[in-house]
Amino acid sequence: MNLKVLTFGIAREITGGNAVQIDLPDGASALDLKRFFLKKYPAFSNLNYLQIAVNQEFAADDQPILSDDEIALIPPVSGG
Amino acid sequence: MNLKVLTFGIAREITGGNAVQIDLPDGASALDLKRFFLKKYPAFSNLNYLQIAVNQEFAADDQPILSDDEIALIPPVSGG
Amino acid sequence: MEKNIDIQLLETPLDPTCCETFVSDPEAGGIVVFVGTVRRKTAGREVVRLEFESYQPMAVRQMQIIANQAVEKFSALKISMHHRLGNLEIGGVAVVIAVSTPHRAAAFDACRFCIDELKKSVPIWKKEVFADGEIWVASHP
Amino acid sequence: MEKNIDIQLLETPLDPTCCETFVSDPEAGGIVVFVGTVRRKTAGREVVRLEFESYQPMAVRQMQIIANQAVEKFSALKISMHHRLGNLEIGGVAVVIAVSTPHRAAAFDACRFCIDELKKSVPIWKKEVFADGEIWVASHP
Repeated sequence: MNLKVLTFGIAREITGGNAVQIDLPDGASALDLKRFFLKKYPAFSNLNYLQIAVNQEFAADDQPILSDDEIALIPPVSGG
Repeated sequence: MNLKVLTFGIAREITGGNAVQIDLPDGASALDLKRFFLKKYPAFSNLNYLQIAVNQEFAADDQPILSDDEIALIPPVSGG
Repeated sequence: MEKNIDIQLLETPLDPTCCETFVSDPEAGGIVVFVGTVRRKTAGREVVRLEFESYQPMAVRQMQIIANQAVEKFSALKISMHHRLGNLEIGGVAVVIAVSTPHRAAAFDACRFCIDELKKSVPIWKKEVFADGEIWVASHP
Repeated sequence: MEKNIDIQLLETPLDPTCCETFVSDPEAGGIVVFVGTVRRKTAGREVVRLEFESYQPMAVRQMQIIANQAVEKFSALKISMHHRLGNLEIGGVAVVIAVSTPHRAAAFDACRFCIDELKKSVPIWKKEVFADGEIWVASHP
């Protein structure tokens, strides 16, 4: 399935845009998505963490990704 | 010695004025002063506490009172 | 009074913004402000108004001592403590305490220390007036 | 959004008074306000400015979740959380959190809970810009 993944902060700078189009096998999980990014952009491995948000909520590793989900990469947050 | 004792809050209401003139033996302590008021105005015994301030500071029981000190009765405080 | 400490007893309405502005500082990472307001009810009784009085020079001295302790204990940068005197209606502001510190945790601790100590040792007295009576708060067991 | 909760992400300067006014309540005995400001230095380096960005709809949702938890855990009456976005100079206000509760201890606890949780789980990112470089705060070990 083809997915649009929103990126913010340092994740935006690492991927070079506000969003990335990627291809993942159907039935992929949040962890699969994270691994895809860690492999494609090794700079992500240097971060304190990388989380996946699905439909504006933090996703557990085993959460399945559906093609019409709103997906975002959440690098370490630093509000306040 | 003759002393003017400032009173506030419920102490003012118990003594019936912003200040009371009293006579204490020379060499009296803060505790003597407190005992004088507890005896003269039994209503003070019902309070949570009664403290004596000498020259705008809380006085220990054994602090001697001098005739030109600024003396005040401090009933339980309740600011804030 | 130290330049980084602002203590006031006021007969007029308190303005939290004054306290916040006083404690602003380029080294501050956090400001915590406590605003004490007059609640409609205490122990189930409807409050009509509060009346505050103080032993003014001693109250200012005690507040100053507390602020100095907070600077010492919590490395506070600036502290502003304003307390209202006179009559206050429901919702009125009785006290404002603002503290700035380089890091936020200390600002919470210092502000809480100041209001807790103020309530323990500053010669200010509050009378609660109800429709059917009045009490000097905290005076009796 | 619940009537007693006010969450805003703003591109314009924050006004702590707005948050205080929102949380005022006749049942409130205490209001605690946290104001997070931009410090001149972090780890000894001079900050030129901060740049904030967020994943807005999720940030609002997360702030809402935190506020709901604070209402639940600390019986908070009203909560207002405003976070700034865009560029901020030294002394600028990055975040304001105001909480009202019937008694003061809970207001301190609830306000501290909100800012601590905001820093942990709200998708907002801060870049510190120095004269000689920039970093995304907290991104790397």
